[in-house]
Amino acid sequence: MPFIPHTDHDIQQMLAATGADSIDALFSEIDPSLRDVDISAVPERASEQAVTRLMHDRASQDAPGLCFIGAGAYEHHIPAAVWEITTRGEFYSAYTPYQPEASQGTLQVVYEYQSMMAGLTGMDVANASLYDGASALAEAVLMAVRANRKSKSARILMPASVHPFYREVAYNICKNQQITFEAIGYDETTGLIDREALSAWADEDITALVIPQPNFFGAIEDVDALTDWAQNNGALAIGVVNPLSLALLKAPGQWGHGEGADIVVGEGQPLGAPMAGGGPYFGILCCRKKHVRQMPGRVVGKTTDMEGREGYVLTLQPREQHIRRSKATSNICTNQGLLVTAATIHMSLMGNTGLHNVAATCAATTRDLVARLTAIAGVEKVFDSAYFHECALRLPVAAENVLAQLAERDIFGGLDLSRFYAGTENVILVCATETKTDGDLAAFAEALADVLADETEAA
Amino acid sequence: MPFIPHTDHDIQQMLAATGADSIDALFSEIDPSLRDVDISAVPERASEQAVTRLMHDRASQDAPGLCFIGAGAYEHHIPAAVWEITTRGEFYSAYTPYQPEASQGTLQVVYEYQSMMAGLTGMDVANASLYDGASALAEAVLMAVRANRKSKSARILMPASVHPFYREVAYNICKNQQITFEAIGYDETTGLIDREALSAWADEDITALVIPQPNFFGAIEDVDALTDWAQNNGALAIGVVNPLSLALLKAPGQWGHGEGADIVVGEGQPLGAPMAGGGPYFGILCCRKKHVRQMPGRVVGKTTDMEGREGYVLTLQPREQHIRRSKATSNICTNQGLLVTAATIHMSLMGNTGLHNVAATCAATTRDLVARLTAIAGVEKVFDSAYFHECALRLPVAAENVLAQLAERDIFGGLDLSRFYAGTENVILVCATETKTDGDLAAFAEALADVLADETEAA
Amino acid sequence: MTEQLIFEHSRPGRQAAAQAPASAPTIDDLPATAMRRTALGLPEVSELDVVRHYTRLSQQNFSIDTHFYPLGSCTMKHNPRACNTLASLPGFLGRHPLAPARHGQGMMACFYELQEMLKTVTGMAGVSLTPMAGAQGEFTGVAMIKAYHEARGDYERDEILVPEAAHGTNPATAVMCGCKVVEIPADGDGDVDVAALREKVGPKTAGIMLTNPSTLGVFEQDILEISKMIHEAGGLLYYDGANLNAILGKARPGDMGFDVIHMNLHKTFSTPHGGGGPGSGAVGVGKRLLDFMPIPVVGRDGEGEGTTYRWLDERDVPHTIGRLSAFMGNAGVLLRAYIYARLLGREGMTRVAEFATLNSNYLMTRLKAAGFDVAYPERKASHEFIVTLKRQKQELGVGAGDFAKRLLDYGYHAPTVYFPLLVPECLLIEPTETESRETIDGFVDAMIAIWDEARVDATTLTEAPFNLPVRRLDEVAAAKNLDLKFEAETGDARSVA
Amino acid sequence: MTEQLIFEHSRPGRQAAAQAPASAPTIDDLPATAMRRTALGLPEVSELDVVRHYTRLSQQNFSIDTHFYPLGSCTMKHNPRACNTLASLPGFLGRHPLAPARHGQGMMACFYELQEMLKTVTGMAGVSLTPMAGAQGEFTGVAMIKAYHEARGDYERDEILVPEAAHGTNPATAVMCGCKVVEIPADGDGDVDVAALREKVGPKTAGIMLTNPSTLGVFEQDILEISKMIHEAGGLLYYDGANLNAILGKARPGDMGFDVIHMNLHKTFSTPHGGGGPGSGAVGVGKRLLDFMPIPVVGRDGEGEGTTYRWLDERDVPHTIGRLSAFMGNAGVLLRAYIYARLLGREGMTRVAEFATLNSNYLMTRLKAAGFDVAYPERKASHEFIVTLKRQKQELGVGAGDFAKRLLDYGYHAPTVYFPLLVPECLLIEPTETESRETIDGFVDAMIAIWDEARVDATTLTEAPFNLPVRRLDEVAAAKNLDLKFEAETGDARSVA
Repeated sequence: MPFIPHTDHDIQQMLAATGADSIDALFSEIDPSLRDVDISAVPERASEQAVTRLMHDRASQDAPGLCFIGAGAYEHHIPAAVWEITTRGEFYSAYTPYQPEASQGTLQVVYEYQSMMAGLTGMDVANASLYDGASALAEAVLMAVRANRKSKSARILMPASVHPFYREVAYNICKNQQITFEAIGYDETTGLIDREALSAWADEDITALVIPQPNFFGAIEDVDALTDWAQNNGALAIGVVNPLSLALLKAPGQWGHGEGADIVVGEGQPLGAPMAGGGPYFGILCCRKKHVRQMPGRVVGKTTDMEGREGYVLTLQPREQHIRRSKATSNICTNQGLLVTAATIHMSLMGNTGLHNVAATCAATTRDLVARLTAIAGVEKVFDSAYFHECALRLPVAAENVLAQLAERDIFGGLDLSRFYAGTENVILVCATETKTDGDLAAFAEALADVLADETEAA
Repeated sequence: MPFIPHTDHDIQQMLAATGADSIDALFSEIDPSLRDVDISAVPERASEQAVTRLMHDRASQDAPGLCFIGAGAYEHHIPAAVWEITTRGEFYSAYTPYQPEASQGTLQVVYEYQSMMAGLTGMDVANASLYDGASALAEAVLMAVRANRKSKSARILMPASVHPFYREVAYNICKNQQITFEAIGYDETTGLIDREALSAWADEDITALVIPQPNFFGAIEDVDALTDWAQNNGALAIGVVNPLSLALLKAPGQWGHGEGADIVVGEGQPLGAPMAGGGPYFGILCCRKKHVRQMPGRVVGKTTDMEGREGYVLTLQPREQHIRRSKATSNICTNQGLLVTAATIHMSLMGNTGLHNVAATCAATTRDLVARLTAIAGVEKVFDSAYFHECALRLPVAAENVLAQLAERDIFGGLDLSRFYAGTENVILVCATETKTDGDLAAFAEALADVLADETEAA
Repeated sequence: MTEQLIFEHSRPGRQAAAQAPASAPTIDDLPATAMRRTALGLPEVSELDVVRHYTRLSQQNFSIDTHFYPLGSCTMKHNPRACNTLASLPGFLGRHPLAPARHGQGMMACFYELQEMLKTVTGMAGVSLTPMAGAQGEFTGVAMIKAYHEARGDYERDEILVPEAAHGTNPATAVMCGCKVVEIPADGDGDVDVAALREKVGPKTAGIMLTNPSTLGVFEQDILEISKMIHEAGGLLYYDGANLNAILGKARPGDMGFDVIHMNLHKTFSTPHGGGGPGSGAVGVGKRLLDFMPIPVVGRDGEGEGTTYRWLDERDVPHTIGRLSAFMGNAGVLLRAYIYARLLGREGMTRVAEFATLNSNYLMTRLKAAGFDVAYPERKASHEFIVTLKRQKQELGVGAGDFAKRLLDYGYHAPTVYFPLLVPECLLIEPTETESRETIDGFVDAMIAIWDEARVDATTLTEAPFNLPVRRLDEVAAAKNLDLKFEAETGDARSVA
Repeated sequence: MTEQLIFEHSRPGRQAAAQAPASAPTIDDLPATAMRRTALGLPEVSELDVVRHYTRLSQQNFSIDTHFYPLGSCTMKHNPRACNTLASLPGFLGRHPLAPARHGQGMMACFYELQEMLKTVTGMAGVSLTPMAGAQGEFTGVAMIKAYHEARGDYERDEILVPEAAHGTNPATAVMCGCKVVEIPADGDGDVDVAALREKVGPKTAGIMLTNPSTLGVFEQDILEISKMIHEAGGLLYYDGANLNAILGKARPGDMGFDVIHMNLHKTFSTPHGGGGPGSGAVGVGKRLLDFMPIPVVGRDGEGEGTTYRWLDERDVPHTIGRLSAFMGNAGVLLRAYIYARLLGREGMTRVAEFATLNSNYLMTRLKAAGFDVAYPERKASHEFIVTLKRQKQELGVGAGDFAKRLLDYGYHAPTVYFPLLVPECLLIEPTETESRETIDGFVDAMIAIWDEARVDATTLTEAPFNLPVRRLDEVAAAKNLDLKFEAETGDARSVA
């Protein structure tokens, strides 16, 4: 019996101890009408050998190709040590550290993670992670509503330059709580938040403004002005960041002329999580100290034991569901512990210099790619603003077919932006991280030129 | 600097402490003429990212295909747990347990390994492993010369049905020690040791007879008679076994009508080591207790600590080089510790039932394969003897070209026996382990039929 | 035994230099005001520092791979290593979530088949795998119930009934979905008090959230009556899958009348708990809620050789409550659950519940025989049960927390303590099906030995643990003097890169 | 803290059932007398038993990944994890050694390039990667020397000169190759006594085996003179690569006049020590021995895009001493060494010797300053050096072994003790280049603290260790009452399957 150690002898002896005639008798309190279960549609068991072969076959169907898609999930080099250590049984098969004395490994890792995240964002505190970047934004919105006691409107300004899926998720999670989201468009020249549209809200009661940096188009928002605008209008500033970009870009804790952003969220995936078809990733959430008791999720704090030795515990638990129940700050209880472990190891291996080098190399590689692609007739940048490592490019023809043809050549040539934005049928969003070599960029450029030539001929 | 932690500050301070002006000054005792070294032919360093990509590319050139070659290295399912645990840093990056109190993990694993090997072979003791099966045979020969005090000849009878590479290695390692190897041919009908040829040596001083089981052709030797013959003639019986086969076949400790084989060696690879292009594998060496002080290699014994707790240590070290120097039983000091760890975990996961099921499934699968292949016109079994999981088949045409054409279809259809034995140009040695499905066998049979049809047409 | 912080190993200029690009190209086209001017605050260490530090830290954890971990309601069963190894194949790890579906058929086939298997074992009509944890699964369930009523124009239904023994996430979830929580007491046998329930059910009832077996460790005997009552009142039933391990293959929430269920794949399908996550809270729905499932869901076109898989979207799931994660939830966790399900097969799934229940009843019987008080002595245990140490607390001054800490010294992770809140000084004990009789016997021996120790000297328990890297930690001080991050004493660790 | 044997967890009928075929087909065509009739003697346990047991056992090891491990002459440097991860890619692991070479070009390209890099850094004309450990590399070297003389009809040369400080494997190897060992003393500075050597060199001299830097931790200052003397006498020079880490990229054995060299890739090229192996003892040869190299060796045909690799055989290496392993030696170890070499590159290789030497000299300086006696105080340390505790033994009754055991309590693996035999109460200390100054300082502090403890109470050392899973183990009893395997008390663990 796979994963069940009982011998016939054990079963007989254990049943005898319990006084039951059979294992089935242990289920006697379940109504007999419920106990005739047919699950024959589930396949018979396969041996590990058979499943190994099956999964190798399945994995080979998902051959990655040369990937220039970003849009919230990024291919980065992950040092081998990261997952070799993260998947050690002691990390992998432990649970939430309810017994801190038996969980100092996990707890110290999380404390180190919180320290790194606070450092990277320039914020006072970080929690132990949330599910992913999108749900972290939803939690940040709920948190802002709790934290901004001066605002009664529960009105959130949500720019269109925030990742479309993040906007959807935030809406889906918050919509039952009388929170309203007001869309703010983007400037078609710059790809940045439409400041005029924003100004229209200046006299209203606003709970929070969401500020993406870089935004979904990879473009660099004027975060200082936006943060100041929000705070001057009584709103909290919620930053949505790519944590890797913070090795180059101003820390949210320094945004604006006040005390920085109030809450910062982001997708942790670029810090050690493989793309892996979409997850598991982890959501970053940091905030200023004054909001800490409104912060959702687990938090680890340092303390001492009976003999004065330093140690780590889960803290601020009174916010949580098992104590506060319906009054809890959130229903979230798990974090993404294993991903946090990986990220902590990843950031330790990168260090200040390494993370900076990765970020700068990504930026430079994307610039190189943009230069090569825009050298192709009819291909041009859509926006004139500065960008980090993603850029929107207009093709002379519709993107959908071009991308499909590139995929035939095992090149995933970016995201078809029209999936999310009206009037962008010809636009692709491309990204080239530090994983891309000169040869890769050349291959993409050559393939795109070919495909466009064919398309133009056909037209 | 990859893998070197020194900061500029460290270097300055450390040099100051040593009183040297520069790191180069620390090499001042080396003659200046030796210190002008040009190693510019070594490539510049590559980042882990670049090497990762390179190795993925290289590995993809070695795509395994459907492999029906055996001949001393066998494809078996290795449970995922085996190498996930074996490569834990505490096993992977430890050394020989010179400090037993700090090495109980490694030592207990080896003690368990020795116990399992003794159990499987039915022998009194096992050592902590040697390099591989071939070199283990060489060591067994040297050991036999030491152990058989009655024999003065240092003459070893070496059947042709022993793996050709094992014979080569034994000869190459022993040839400088006045040991002579006498070849014993094989019976062309049965593929077994030619008993007549053996009988010719009955009145001679023989130090040891090597007995393969199964032999290189996969055939089952009459080990009882051979062991008795050896021991009746004053020779030691050295078994060379596939350890997996021992789940079906008589344990060497029971061979013959006396006390069984004297020494048993074998290739441990089928017990948890991947084929991996040829290594690392590990050599098994077991013997009867009376020979234990002639046994080469490390051995772990159980003992107690100052408080009476059980623990494990390297023992019988007086045989070894660091004490005995030129009088040591062997110059071997490393074992294949990591492979032993994997094998111990592998055998634990298999247990008695699992290992038996693997062995029987291999045997049955090969029988199925042989039936399918011999159903093709002109393909027939070469020998009429019983076999374990390998079988020699005669093709209607030369094997070399057929195998090359099968390889084009990603089928490695067996070993061309003429590489080793005269007059076998048409013969292939095939093996189908438990990893092969009905579909795999059918694919091989279909491909072989195709190729032979083409060949026949061409002829 | 304790380990410095990684920051304390940091030295300016030290680096794991093989791991990152060797230099930073100059990026001079970004606005000066957008650029970072402060240190990143990461440690500067070598690869060996990192490997050694985190390897040593890992050794300070109890885990399933090293210790018996009978943490009630958490289903700490063995995580087969194959699930990790195979889910980590390069083809899966390298897949971008937005790469074309036809270049991701391997993963999508796994998801589709997992959906189908989960439908079968729960008796539901549809499954969406996207929720990223149990709590998000709960949210999904209640949000669907809410959306269902609203789609019918039934806007008055805003009450969610929750038994008082429920996990705290249940009421918290109901509130997140804009509902009011109506708590329902338990009766003396640990079942829902049906009479009390009847009083609360009515036209405002949106639904009920039930864990079955409940957190009291017993199967809800009146489930069919409850189901009927709720449905007749126009409400829907939500099944909290936290305890699904207890009935897998033996009884199905769909047959009991549940309209929606979440499954903690990290419990019942043995994906790793990972020190707190990632989890996975896949949801199953009855026919009524099929059109409300969260996306993405994987659909299948064709049969046999020509089979292809695609992402279902709003066109396929017209009333979907939408997307709850940026991409496909915790995809890698789903792969692990799929692999586990294939390794178990149908017979194995039924055995999960059977042997989890056998182990639980055996352990309960043995502890009872040793004199311990169980909360519901007349009931059969489900996959878990409750011991109350009220008597030990009164007689010896040692409670559930003290037994828990002392168990750590004996090399056993503690059961869940002080939950459910209904039972004083309680230990909620869940051995799971993957533990052997010998391990359970060892745990019983430890419980008896600890009780004996308490009779001799209570401080052996109240001051425990003694044998771990740290002694008992001061959680009150931690909450009072919040120290949530390392602050370098000198500028060293935070110097500008 | 100690762990039962896996056999003690065994129960008849228990199984890790996912791992093996579920049943055994009947094989009825084997002769009855050939069949097994006795139990296999394997444990019968569950997957969880196995995972938990071996995970816990692993935690009882000191290792580089968890502890500073300054074991002299063993080069316990950091093993980069990438080497393991990348050498374990499915394409490499799945390759059958006898599959066609054109289906193994990836691995063969790595081997060829590794051969080339090793030639360059050692200054040799050819490299064969096949020897499976240092001792087999030694054997290979001496066997080639023997074969060389014999090929020239020079049958009288059967003496191998070996300095008395050499590793014990050197004389043992010489004997395995049918040679006589002539030991050469060291002079007062730790160098070979050249005068004594001159007396032993002659027409019977087959060659000399030198470790340089020697096991005394110093570079052989007269190496050029020795080299000239041996060559003039018609002998060849063999370089024992055990200490190659000390000079990598800084000086080359080929330039010193060595004709053959073995390299411990598990030392200098950081492949894992694995608890005792696998090692790798690749050999390099000068022009004279090119035709004698052991096979297989990888050759290259063509250039650029058209490059292919093939196995060289007897036709390419006409006087080869032949094959020394069944297939390609420890191929997976070679892949790890290749990856490491690429990660280091040429600059990194030179830094290996530089920083290993810096660390060693720094550590030696600090210990001298703390009052410890080093064996050759006037010499520079190479990558290692010797402390002698003769004085502490005389004055306090604590020797090298006692310091070693007490160091374990402090969390440091002990240096090599009582080797080389020439120096009484010696610790041979090799910090390697991958350790930080802080780690070395911590070790010095521990040495000082231990000496202080000895002054207060010698038993703190002589009864150490105190903090490990076991106290000091009785090695004498182990050798006297040999217990080399588990014997079941009942028939249970050995019952017939």
